[in-house]
Amino acid sequence: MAETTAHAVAHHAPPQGPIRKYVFSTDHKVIGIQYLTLAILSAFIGMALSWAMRIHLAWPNASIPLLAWLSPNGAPNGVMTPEYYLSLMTMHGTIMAFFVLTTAPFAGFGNFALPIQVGAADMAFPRLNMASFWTTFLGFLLAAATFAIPDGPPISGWTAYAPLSAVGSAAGPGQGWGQTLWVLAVACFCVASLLGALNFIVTTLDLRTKGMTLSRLPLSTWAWFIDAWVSLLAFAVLLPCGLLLALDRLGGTSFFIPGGSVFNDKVLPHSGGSPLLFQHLFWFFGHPEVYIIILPAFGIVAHIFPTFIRKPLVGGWKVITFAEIAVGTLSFIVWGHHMFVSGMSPYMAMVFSVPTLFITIPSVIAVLIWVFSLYGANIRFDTPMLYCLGFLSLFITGGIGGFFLAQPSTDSYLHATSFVVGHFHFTMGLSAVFATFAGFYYWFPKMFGRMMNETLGKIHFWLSFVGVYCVFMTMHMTGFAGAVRRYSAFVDDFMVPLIPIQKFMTVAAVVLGAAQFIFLFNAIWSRFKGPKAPDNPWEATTLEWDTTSPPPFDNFGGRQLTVYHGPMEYDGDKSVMQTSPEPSIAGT
Amino acid sequence: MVGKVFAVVVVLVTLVTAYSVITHVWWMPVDISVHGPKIDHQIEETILVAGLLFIAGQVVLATFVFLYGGAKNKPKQIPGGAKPLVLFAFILVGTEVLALSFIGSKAWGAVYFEAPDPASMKIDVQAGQFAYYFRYPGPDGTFGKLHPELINEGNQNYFGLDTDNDADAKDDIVTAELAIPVNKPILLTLHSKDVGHSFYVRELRVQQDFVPGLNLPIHFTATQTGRFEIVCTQLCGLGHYNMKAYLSVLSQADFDEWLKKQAAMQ
Amino acid sequence: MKSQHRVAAVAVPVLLLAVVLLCTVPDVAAAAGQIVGTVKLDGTAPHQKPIDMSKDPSCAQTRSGPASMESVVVDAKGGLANVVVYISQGLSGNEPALSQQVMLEQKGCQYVPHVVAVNPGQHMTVVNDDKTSHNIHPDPKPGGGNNAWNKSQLVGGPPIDVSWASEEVAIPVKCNVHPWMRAFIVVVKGPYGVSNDSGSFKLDGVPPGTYTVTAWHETYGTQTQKVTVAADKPATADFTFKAK
Amino acid sequence: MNQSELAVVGAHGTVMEASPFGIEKKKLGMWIFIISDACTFGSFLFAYGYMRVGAPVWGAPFELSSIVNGIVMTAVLLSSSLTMLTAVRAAQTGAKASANRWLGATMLLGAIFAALHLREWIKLIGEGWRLFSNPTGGATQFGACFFSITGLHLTHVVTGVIALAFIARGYNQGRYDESHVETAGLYWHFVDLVWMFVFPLMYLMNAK
Repeated sequence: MAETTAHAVAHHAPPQGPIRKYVFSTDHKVIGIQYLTLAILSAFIGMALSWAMRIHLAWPNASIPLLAWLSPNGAPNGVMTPEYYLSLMTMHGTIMAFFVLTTAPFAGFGNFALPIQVGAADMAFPRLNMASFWTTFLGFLLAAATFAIPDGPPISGWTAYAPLSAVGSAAGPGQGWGQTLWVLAVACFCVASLLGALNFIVTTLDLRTKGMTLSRLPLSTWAWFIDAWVSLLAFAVLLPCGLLLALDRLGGTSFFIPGGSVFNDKVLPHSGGSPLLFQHLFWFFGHPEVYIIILPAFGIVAHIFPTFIRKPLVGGWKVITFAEIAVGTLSFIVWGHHMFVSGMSPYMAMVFSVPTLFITIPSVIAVLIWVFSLYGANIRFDTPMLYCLGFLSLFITGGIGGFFLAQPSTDSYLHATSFVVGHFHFTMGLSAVFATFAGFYYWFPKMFGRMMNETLGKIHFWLSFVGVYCVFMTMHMTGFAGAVRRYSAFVDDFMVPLIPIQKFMTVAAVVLGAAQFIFLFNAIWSRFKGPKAPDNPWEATTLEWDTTSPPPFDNFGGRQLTVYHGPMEYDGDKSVMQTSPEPSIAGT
Repeated sequence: MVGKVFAVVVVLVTLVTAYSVITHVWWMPVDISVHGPKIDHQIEETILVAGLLFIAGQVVLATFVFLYGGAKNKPKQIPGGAKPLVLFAFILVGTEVLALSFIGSKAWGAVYFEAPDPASMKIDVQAGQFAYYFRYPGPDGTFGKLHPELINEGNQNYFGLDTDNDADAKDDIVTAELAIPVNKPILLTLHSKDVGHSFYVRELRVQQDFVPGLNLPIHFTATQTGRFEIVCTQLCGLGHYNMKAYLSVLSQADFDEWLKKQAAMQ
Repeated sequence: MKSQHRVAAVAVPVLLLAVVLLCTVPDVAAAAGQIVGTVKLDGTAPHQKPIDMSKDPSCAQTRSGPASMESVVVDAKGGLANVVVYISQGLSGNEPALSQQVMLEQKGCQYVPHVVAVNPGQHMTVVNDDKTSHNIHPDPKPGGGNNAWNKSQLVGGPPIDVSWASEEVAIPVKCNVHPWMRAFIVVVKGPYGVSNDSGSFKLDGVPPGTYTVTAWHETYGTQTQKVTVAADKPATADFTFKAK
Repeated sequence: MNQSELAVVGAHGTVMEASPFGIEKKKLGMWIFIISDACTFGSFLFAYGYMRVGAPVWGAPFELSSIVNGIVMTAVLLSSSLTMLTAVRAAQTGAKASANRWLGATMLLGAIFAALHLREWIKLIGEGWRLFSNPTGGATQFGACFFSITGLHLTHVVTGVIALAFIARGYNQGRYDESHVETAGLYWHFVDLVWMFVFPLMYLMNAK
């Protein structure tokens, strides 16, 4: 055993040289920041794509200059063709769902904060950790590469329903090499997520410092821990789903392609496959995926809340955590609500509808905990807290839409309308993004040792908050009018009258997007010019605030840490560090 | 200060939203099917239930932020702690949810659990990139067999009918527009020749996917004459946005007239 | 000053060369003969079903009168249109590709013309005159040297310029947005002609000699005959297809 | 040194909170991997079941000889689990030499299993089975399911053999200790367990 410890210490010695320090680093803090950088890059790419799409929807003949350069084939003179619209839509979904929403709040902040919060020097398997980031990055490159090939990215949406995604270029441009690259990209992302989840679970269970019992874990750590389990099981199903799709595309198998499929008057040499099998496999991952995205958001908000309301959450760590566990568990038995109108047995629809409705109960509990924790609080409105409050409002709104889509009868009218688009942008999209912003403003001082600018932060918040409602609440409304999603132009008689409101959405979306550049500027400027940050700027109590900003390579400079309290020792302006032996003031 | 602004903004947003939903600024088109009112009623029901939660949630959030923003007094917890909140969630939301699923299942059952009227008129619908085609069985009342290898759209053989050798297929009437007699139960069989598509008619409150390899039945009865749009709601490729057909609900007489004309054009 | 000399030194021979080339081209044309003829259909053409375009109302805006299938188009006197006549044997094989642009229009949700002939490497332009967007989807035989492609053309979108690498009779073209749309692209070497509505066609610039001439029709297949072309007067080659 | 001690001494020699299951991190990591890998195999088998139930005619390929071959493979893999077990025991009692011998035996059996399996593959391919075709005229999915699922399992076996080779080498040179051997054993037993599902589902259920 002696030699293993020695060995472990040896490969934990601070690395030398910029490459080992900042590029191929095994330091969880660096890896976390790498993940966040990738997520921000992806977010701006995805945002640019959404701008292009929105402009095209409102002004179909508008020429978008950069587009002509990006793809002279897909957008002659900068006016995008229908297939290129779908390509952009597919990549918007893929990049946002995988490389932003799954990456930032979980892999990004999780990597940076989880080991410090449990008092560990690093993740359980640092080299595995590095591998998972670079596998994610490889996936990102593969996805980005689809823009470079002549046919452009796939046009089958981020859900890549078979057989559209399975039969190759017969189904349309982008379905050849584009779709193949896409499948490989997703496969890489699966592997990376599995390795990451494994690392998170082991770290949380085995690397907690003395006194950091499970009941004293910070709530963010709890959420990441639960989330790791969900992604461990979900991505382990997306991977085979992708492999089978790849086999259908490259190996000539017929898992998802039925017999007698006719493209261009030619019958394909396939038989016996089932498109529904694909949908089942995909949504078995796909629905937990939205909780993989939102659970870390829960955790970040639950973690930041007590610091800025200066009191523990109602019900302590237990209620909120058990709510998260319930959400995570239920998320595995509700996937069928994506398939109400897809030819699944109507009785199954009822079976899936009930748990879907019941999953609102733990969600409502979480929301009630946050809202009623505000009662009798001393709320401090620093930017992180503003974003938490924004998250609450968005999440409540988004959750409400769920009631309509969870019932087959109402879903049969609203399914595939812009109501759905509005709904998921509120619940998993922007709720998670707001939580990510909260986390970013909150941990930035710890990451870079400098404070971000409060004024810019607040301007960024107000524009984003109002912008989100203008864009996505309006989508709920057009959804009631039956506006169909994933249309690259509105040619149907009943859609044409909706074009003015589409124009409003587009303008709002452009403003919303522009506001994000304030954030970008704030982040970059503060990184180098911001005022020096103290070790504990928010007067928080968890371990990451119990070390220097930024923390040393081994997080605590070799200090022996012992934890005496839970994470929510707040009482007004007083607060007690988890590591301080003083008596508890909030009884956690 | 910030807290008060936040509270005001949240309340404003809530009011605007509530207003536009209640006054139906953008709303569902008139309902022309027999089962439709059940679905509409369910949507109204849900708006009531969910709407109350929405307003309550946002307003309580706004109030607390308004009251306790920047307060300096010693923090206190809500009396009773978490128990009442959890109970509230379980009892109130639980009952709402149960109510919705039970009433909802009635509406759903009315569409999908009831067997189609045996007297209903059978029409075969085929979706393909990027158009719908409809097939009426013709005088003999039976559909001809489908031969995918015979599909030749340039020669107008969309279904792959073997009209030379198949007597049943000879009198099948293939149309690009779905015409149905009003107040007559209709039974559609949906099948796709290539990828997934969907059959969505807002006015009928009907949406059903086409799944390649499956023949999916959907039945309804239209109660008003008129011309409505059938649009595709399942992403099917570059022409998805342009994949549509017209549904014309005609009086029985007009329908017979129309069918005769179509038969002549075969 | 010096630089101008250099320019001149380059320009003069280039100009001379150009002049020489220009003179030689018409020579060839002058020496070349012609093949003319008509294509007839013996028997009654199959019923050409009318096309229901109600799917896309904007199709009607750019067309006059109803549309029908074009698999067999004959006039009152039995003249068969849309037949491609080309030289299948007897050419030197190194004729340069014709330079003029061939046009394929999308008009009233049908292709005009229904059958296009081009040389390998000859440029053809696809334009959209309709108030709706189309996708052009040529589907050549795999491995035949021509690549399949599939591209949308928006209302008022820029023309698409294409050329085909190797000979192929015939490449079917379709529009998936309007599935009834169908055209054929015939890629052949040397002179070619396409029969018009009265069934008559003309092959220009055929050097004197004896050739095997092939006529191809989408429904009735091919026919061939030997033709001897003299420089002075046009040779005739008539074809008659039997209706099935 | 035993598990609980392992658990409380972290990479830095700092005092740690005991792991709730007293499982040392490498081993816990392997357990987690096994859970997710089980889901992956599960989905493949689910797809196989879905395909098979949906197919009107299936067309089973295996004569007795193949079944016998399968049984032999099963026996080989099972006994390899046994040798692995002995290797771990030996390693835990510090009997390096015998641990190495048993590891060698395990690798050998793994290799034999792979060889037998490849023979089966070659036989099927010779009979005209492909990912996309079925010489008996039944559903084409048998080839697809058989080659993909057993292929996945075979990859696991081969990876396992290679991993064992590395572990054994490191163990010899003292870079690795008995805990590494034990973790590798965990993986090996899992691969064996998966075969216990694959064999009846892919072989026995497809006997003529």
